[in-house]
Amino acid sequence: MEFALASGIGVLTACGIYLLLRARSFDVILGLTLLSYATNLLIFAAGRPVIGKPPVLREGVAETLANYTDPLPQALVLTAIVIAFAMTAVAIVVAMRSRADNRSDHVDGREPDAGGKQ
Amino acid sequence: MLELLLALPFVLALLVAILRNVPRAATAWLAASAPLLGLAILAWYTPAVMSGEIPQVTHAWIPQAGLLFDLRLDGLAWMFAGLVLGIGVLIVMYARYYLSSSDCAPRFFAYLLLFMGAMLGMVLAGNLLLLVVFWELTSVSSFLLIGYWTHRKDAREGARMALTITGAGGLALLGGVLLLGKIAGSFQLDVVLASGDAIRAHPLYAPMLGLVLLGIFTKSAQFPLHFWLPHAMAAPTPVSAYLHSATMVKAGVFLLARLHPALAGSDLFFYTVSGIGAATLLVGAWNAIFQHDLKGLLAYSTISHLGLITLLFGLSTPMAVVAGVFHILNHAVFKASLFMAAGIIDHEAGTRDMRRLGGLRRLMPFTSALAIIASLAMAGVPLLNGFLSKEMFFAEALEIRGHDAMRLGVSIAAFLAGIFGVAYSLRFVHDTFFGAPPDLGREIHEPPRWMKIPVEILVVACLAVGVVPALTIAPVLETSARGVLGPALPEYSLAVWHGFNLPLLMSIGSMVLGVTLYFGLRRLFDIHAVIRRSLGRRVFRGNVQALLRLAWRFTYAIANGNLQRYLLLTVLAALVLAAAPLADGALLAGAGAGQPMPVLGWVVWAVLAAAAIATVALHRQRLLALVVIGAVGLAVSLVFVFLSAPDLALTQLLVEMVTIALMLLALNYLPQESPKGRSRLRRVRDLAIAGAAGIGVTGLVYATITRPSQTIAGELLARSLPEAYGSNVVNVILVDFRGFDTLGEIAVFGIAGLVVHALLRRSRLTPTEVIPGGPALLPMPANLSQLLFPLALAVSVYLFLRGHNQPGGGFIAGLVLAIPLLLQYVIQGSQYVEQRLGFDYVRCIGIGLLAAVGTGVAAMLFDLPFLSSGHADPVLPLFGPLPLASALGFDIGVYLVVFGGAMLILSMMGTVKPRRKAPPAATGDAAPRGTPA
Amino acid sequence: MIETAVVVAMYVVGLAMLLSLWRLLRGPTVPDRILGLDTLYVNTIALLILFGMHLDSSIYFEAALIIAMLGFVGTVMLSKYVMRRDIVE
Amino acid sequence: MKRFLPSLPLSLAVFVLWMLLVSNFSPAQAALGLALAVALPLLADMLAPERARFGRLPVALKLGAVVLVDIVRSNIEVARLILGPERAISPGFVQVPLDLRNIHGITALASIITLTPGTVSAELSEDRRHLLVHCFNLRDADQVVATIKARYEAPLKEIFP
Amino acid sequence: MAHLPVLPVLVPLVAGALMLLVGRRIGPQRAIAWTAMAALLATAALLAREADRGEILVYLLGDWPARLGIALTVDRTSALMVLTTALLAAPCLLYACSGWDRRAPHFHALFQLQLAGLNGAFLTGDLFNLFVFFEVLLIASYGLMLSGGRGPRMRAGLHYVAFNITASTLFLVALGLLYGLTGTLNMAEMSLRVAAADPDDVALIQAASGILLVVFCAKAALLPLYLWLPETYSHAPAAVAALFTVMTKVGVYAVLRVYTLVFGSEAGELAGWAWDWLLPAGIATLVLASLGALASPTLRAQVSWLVIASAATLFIAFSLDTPASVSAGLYYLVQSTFVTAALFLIADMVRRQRGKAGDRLDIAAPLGHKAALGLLLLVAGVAVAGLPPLPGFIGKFALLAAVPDGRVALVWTTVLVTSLLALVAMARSGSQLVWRAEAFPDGAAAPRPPRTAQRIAAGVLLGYLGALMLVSAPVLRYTDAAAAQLLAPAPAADAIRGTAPTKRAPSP
Amino acid sequence: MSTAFEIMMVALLAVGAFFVLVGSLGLAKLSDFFKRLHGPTKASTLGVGCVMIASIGHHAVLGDGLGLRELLITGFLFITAPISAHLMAKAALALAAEDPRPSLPPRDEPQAGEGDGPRRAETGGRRS
Repeated sequence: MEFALASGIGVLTACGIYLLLRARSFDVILGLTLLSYATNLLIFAAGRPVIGKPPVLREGVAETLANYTDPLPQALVLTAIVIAFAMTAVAIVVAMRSRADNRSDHVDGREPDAGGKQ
Repeated sequence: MLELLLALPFVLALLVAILRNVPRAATAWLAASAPLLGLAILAWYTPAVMSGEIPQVTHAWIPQAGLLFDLRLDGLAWMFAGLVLGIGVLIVMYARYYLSSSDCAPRFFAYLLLFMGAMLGMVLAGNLLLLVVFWELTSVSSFLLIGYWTHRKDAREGARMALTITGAGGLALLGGVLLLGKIAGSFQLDVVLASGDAIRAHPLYAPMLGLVLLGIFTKSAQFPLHFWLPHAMAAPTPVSAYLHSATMVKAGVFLLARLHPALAGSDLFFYTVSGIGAATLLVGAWNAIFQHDLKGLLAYSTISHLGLITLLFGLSTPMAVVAGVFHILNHAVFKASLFMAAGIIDHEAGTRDMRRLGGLRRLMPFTSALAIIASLAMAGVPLLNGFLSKEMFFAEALEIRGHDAMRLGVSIAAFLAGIFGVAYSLRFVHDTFFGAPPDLGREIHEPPRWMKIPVEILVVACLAVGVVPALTIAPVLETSARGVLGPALPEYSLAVWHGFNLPLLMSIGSMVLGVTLYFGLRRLFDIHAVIRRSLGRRVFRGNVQALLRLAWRFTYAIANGNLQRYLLLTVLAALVLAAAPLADGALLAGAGAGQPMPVLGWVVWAVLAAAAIATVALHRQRLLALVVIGAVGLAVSLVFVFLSAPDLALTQLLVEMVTIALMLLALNYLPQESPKGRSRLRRVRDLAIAGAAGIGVTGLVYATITRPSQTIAGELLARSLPEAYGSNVVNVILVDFRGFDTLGEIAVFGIAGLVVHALLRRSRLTPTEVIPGGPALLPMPANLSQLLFPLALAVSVYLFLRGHNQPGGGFIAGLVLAIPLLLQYVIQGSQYVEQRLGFDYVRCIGIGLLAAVGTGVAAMLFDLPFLSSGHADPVLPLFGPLPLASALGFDIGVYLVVFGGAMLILSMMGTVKPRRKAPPAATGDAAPRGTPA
Repeated sequence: MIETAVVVAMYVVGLAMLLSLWRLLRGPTVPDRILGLDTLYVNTIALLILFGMHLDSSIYFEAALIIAMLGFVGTVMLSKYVMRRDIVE
Repeated sequence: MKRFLPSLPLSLAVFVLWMLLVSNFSPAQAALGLALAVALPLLADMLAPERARFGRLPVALKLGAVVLVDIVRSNIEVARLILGPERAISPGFVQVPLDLRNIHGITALASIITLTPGTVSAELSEDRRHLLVHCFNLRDADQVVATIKARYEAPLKEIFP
Repeated sequence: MAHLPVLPVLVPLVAGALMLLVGRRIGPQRAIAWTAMAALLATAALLAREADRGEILVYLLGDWPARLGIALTVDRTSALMVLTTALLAAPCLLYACSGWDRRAPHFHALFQLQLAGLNGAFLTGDLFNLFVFFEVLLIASYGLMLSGGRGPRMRAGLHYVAFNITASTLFLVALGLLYGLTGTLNMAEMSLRVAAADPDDVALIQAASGILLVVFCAKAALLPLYLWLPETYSHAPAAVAALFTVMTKVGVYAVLRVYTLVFGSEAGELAGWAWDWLLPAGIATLVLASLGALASPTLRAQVSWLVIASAATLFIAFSLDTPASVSAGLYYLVQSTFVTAALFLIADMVRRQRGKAGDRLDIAAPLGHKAALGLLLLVAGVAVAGLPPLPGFIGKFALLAAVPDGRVALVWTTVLVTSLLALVAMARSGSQLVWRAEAFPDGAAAPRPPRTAQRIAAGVLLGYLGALMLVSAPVLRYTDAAAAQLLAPAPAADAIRGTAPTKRAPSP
Repeated sequence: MSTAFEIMMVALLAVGAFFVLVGSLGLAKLSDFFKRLHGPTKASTLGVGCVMIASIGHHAVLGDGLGLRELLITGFLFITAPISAHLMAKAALALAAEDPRPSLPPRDEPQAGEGDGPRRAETGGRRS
């Protein structure tokens, strides 16, 4: 299972990075979204997740890591998800504005063949 | 008192600069008062200094770094201070009349005083670092002075060249001084001067000497760094007269004298300094002959004389040092007067070009007489001060011991320089004052009375020193030479007549040959036709241009404004730094065994991987990519579900929905498709990098999570219920253990809302594509969503209230509140919703933040740290016990901020107004179909 | 017995998910993909409930509830985008 | 009364939902549920385009039973078709003219049509007089329309007069 | 007083939240902003005084032991950073109050939240909390930079945003790995665990911290990650760009904090490994940034390059890893923050006085109010080029003096040569902008003079430099002590771990 | 726990899973969007419904007592499924109107004047 988790994260990372290196703002933002999935899973994985032991305390079950999975990475991931969303929102609005103001959705604000060096 | 002496120029510079509207005469008097008062103070110190005392004051500045504010007035400093102040007075007086009415006098005098102060500080400094401080200050203030006529290109260029060269020297000097301080163990001049032997024996002596000499040589315009000096002649003449006779260029030789006891005495010093000095002496003198500009001639002559002084200090015998100090004085006096005379000629005739001048002897006889006397002093004619020091120089050149080749070389150089000196002095005199009067189209007459007085004073000094040196200059010379040499001061006599000896013969010979050379050259060819372009300047300019070009090319080849490159470099940097320690296969050492993988897990894995890869494959068709990425999000939440993270699964699901909404809203204003990237190679390269990163991350994660965990989380589990009163530990961490994180997180979320609001509030954007027709009417979905809305709100309240004990909580509840509302926007249209349900989302964020912070602050009232949780169990009649945790208050803040933030973002994006006029079709975008509604 | 049935049912639902995924990736039209995604969500609800039975825990109920309640929002928005481009008019 | 409880069924729905959610029938939860049952419909009412008026509600129970039975029946039918060869399926659109004028009624009808497998309500004409229904397997358009009108629309007309 | 460490975060946070309640009226916004500013200045000063007693102030948020919750830790360095930020923010705010705050929606709220983020990043002792505050300050900076802007600023903004999100993603990757390997997020606790790490884990920890280093260097604009900065800073509004000068320092600070505490002298096998990477990178960056300053087409771009150069100088100073060099670096950090900020303000004033030519260096154009602007530019130029007597020189020579013998040749050459390049660059731009200014054509009125608030703001920043020059000795004493504290992290780590909660039971 | 209960549970699960699968199978197998649209309806009604009832029974007997919460899921699905189906159909229709290639009926159905008689749409065939 660990390998599946790790390789899933790897696939997400690879896809995210490929898109990150594209030239259009929307593609870059898609890449960042994929990357944020990858990082969320990565942090989550750092808590050595197990099946069926959610960290919600039940009566009569000893409060140890044997009975519950590590809650801390989950809290971190929650924070990270929220922050990633906020960042995505800002990035996409900036992309919209940049496209509107610069008449191109190329990340550099100009079409590569039209602009050339500044 | 020394502090006062030093402070005077600075204070008055400030005063002059502030009092801009007083008459020019008052400004000049104000400016002159600084050197005058300074001279008075100096005079007060004179008896003490002459008797060998060294007045000194020390203040701490940065004692731990060895930088003390230490002023020290020994003989050398006394002599230089006198020179700086004395000539300063005359320059101020002269400048008062020199400056035209269009020149801004307060600025000039302020700069001049600033420079004077810097010079004074440098000569008075008793701490080497302090000396460097003032040294650099002279560079800066001379930059301002040289560039005073800012409208002239040559002035600006000259100033920058001077600053560049002397600034570079200053930095080298800083390095040298730091080394010197390291070697000597102190930056105090007393200590350094006393430890000469230790310094010379130190292994770092050579680099230190190199750096210090670089500073000295740049400042005193030594070959091959001399070329800045002639270009500094673009300055107003008083500036040239001051900087290039008594002060700026003398700073270099001053330092040579100052550090002489510490540095001199090695072969390295001897050969370098005297070699460079000799070269400068000859190059300067030879070039001086071929200048057409009066000031240019004087500038090259200055270079030559500075070479002479340097050479003398290089020779390092006590007598040579005395001669050097003596020549510093003499040169200052005659060169200042010559510059002033040149200024007068320029002022009156309107030109300084010797090819156009001539016969001035008849038009301005008095000035001519003064100038001729001064130039004879420059040529070293007997009965003038120049003769005396030149005689001493010849004598010293012949006295060199132990280095026979050097003795021959230096003697020949001295003799040649003497010849050249006579020749260029003659050219100065002959071309300017003799011959036919020029026709310059203007009346040429004697300058104002006061303009001549400074020249007169200086020429008289030349004569006085030349005729009766023992009565005039001897005590000064002795005092100042003792400042350098200390008790090692040799016996010498200052007299015009030393008998008929070899130096005298050389003097006479050089004079005869000089005259012959000048007239011979005239006879051979027309000197006036010789244009000598300054090689140094060309090289400098070429180098600066090349540097600029290089900088430009380099900078914009790297920082080419291409985000892809920046991101690529970032990814690569991370790859390299992460891979470097694992290169030797340490990755999998220590990895433990994993858990078994259920088949269903592979299904989720397949969904995840397939959807992610499909997102990449489809990314150019953006809408499709968005649909597919939704499946990635779903798969990720499934992973969370299976691996025991219900809160995360909920959050991920909700955020996924909001993200899709966000992207769709944005996609309306972006092209629907990405054009194909140009280069296949680049795609392959990116794929390779992405693949490497993916494999790397897989390896790192696998290696990490198969190791045993050492987490502290066990303690969190154990303390969650008894101390934080919540059984959903994730939520307890969020609102209690790590509530501060959450506070930051909601701040981020709220700010995101504000940023989107700020960016979209007033902007008008054009949708890429407008489908004709009115807004879609969706009566049935509207009706059903009506039904859904209150139910969803109830679920939201439910999730919020139970969050502390079961999956849920403020964040999830906030989104469960926001998404149904968003649905209303989508189905009913924004106008409809906002008219009926007008929330001020911005305020909602503010209140939420305050609620969260307020809950935390409440703990402070109980003397507990911020965010400490409290707990109460009031029993209400009828309802029974009501568990209340303060975390609930915090969670309310989260709830409000998340709701407000999400809705602010989405509603702003949903209500962007279309631009009134469609912009011209952008290149690369799909042409808009239809017309904006 | 029940336990086995639950596990088998989970596999069946898993298979259903893969089929939906196939449609999602295959297309050919955008509504087809939207439909695929929507079905994926519905399948997920079933899977979550089954998983809750499998673990004998009601902790995943909320997730299923949320998907049932709000999972269609994505579908609505995507469909509206296809229709109008401007999802909030 | 209308002012504070704009829609009694909705309030009831909220209350039931709440009690089901908390699964805890303590007085405190009941009170909270009641409070929400009052507050949330008020909030929702602000957005309501047209208020629903209810006629004979008991008919609804009967209709519900009919629909449930139909769902099961047509589910089996559709499953059979899906598993069988695709050639056997002949889909098609049908225009259902509406007698219902009430949007709530139309919505309910459209929902029922969609929920029963084999038919999906695709579009409501702008004048709300026709419902475009897609049938999975269309043999006789008239019969389909008649069934819909008789089985579903008639009771709905009673519920939403 | 007991709550002092948390106030630098709370005060601006509350002020920012209040801003949202008062709506768009500028008057109350300014009132809140200045009240908060005054409170922040007072707090920062008190904090620095407290920190100078030499003890580490530990503030346990939520009264949890440091390893369970989040602890704020105040040592001399973090107090110095907070004070610098507060001192910098006041003139920036003043400058913005001369009109920009009306044009940029939410300016005041974003400004306060940015301060909260900065202070949080300086004070926190928890790695994940550091991430959170990084994000707070970054997202606020996006808003500050882009609010009210258009065109090229949007393009620069897109780069800035995308780049920083990427860096933040890497940050999370590093954090996840570090947590997975050490099981804690508290830096003090982590330092203990890193020091006692299983030999098999060392390489992995190193890889994770390598990624972390990339993140910090990206924020601090170090080679090869600095390329985003000139574009961003030169397109930001003046007051914001001036405030941003402290943001690169956050990255530098983070490196200093994490790589002295967690991977510092007591980290066993990992002790100080980061410095080996940073010295060459710092040197290369310094050279390239100086060339960039030389090549800049506009004054603001030039200043941006100088910001990079100052960060690079700091990396050099810190990577030498001796108390004296770290101390010199801290001193240099403070002064370079002020001087580059002042230059951004001056550049903006110059730009406004030159009509269409803006701050472009290759065009000669008339310059209104030449004397005052020229003087400001001169002083700032002297300071930024590291000429005496301003603190730039003091910082530089303190740094040079602190270079250990083995590195003298390399570091000295770099620092001295790049100082010369900076000098040439500043002389070039000064003479192009001020000296080459033509007279205004007849009939054309000179532009309106810079507002008093703007001039005062720039003057205050330069005044800081003057003050810093005069009180260099005590400041350097402070930084000496701060450096000693940083380089001997064991007592700090013990203090953080050992601080007992007020009411709760300590961690076993 | 009686055998009858067990059998009932297994049956419910089997039926539920079966319909979920059939729904997705239809989605994957059928050739035309409107045909496919019918598949998932099964999953969301009978499929999920049966699983839901099974779950209620499971939790009531094996778990922590009777809770009817699962009913809510079905309830919500009954509200939301028509919305999404309706909108997807509309989207497909809109796409067809915009791009005449796919085999979908024209958008401008005759509405008034044709009388209220039912009318089979001509183009809704299986042309793909």
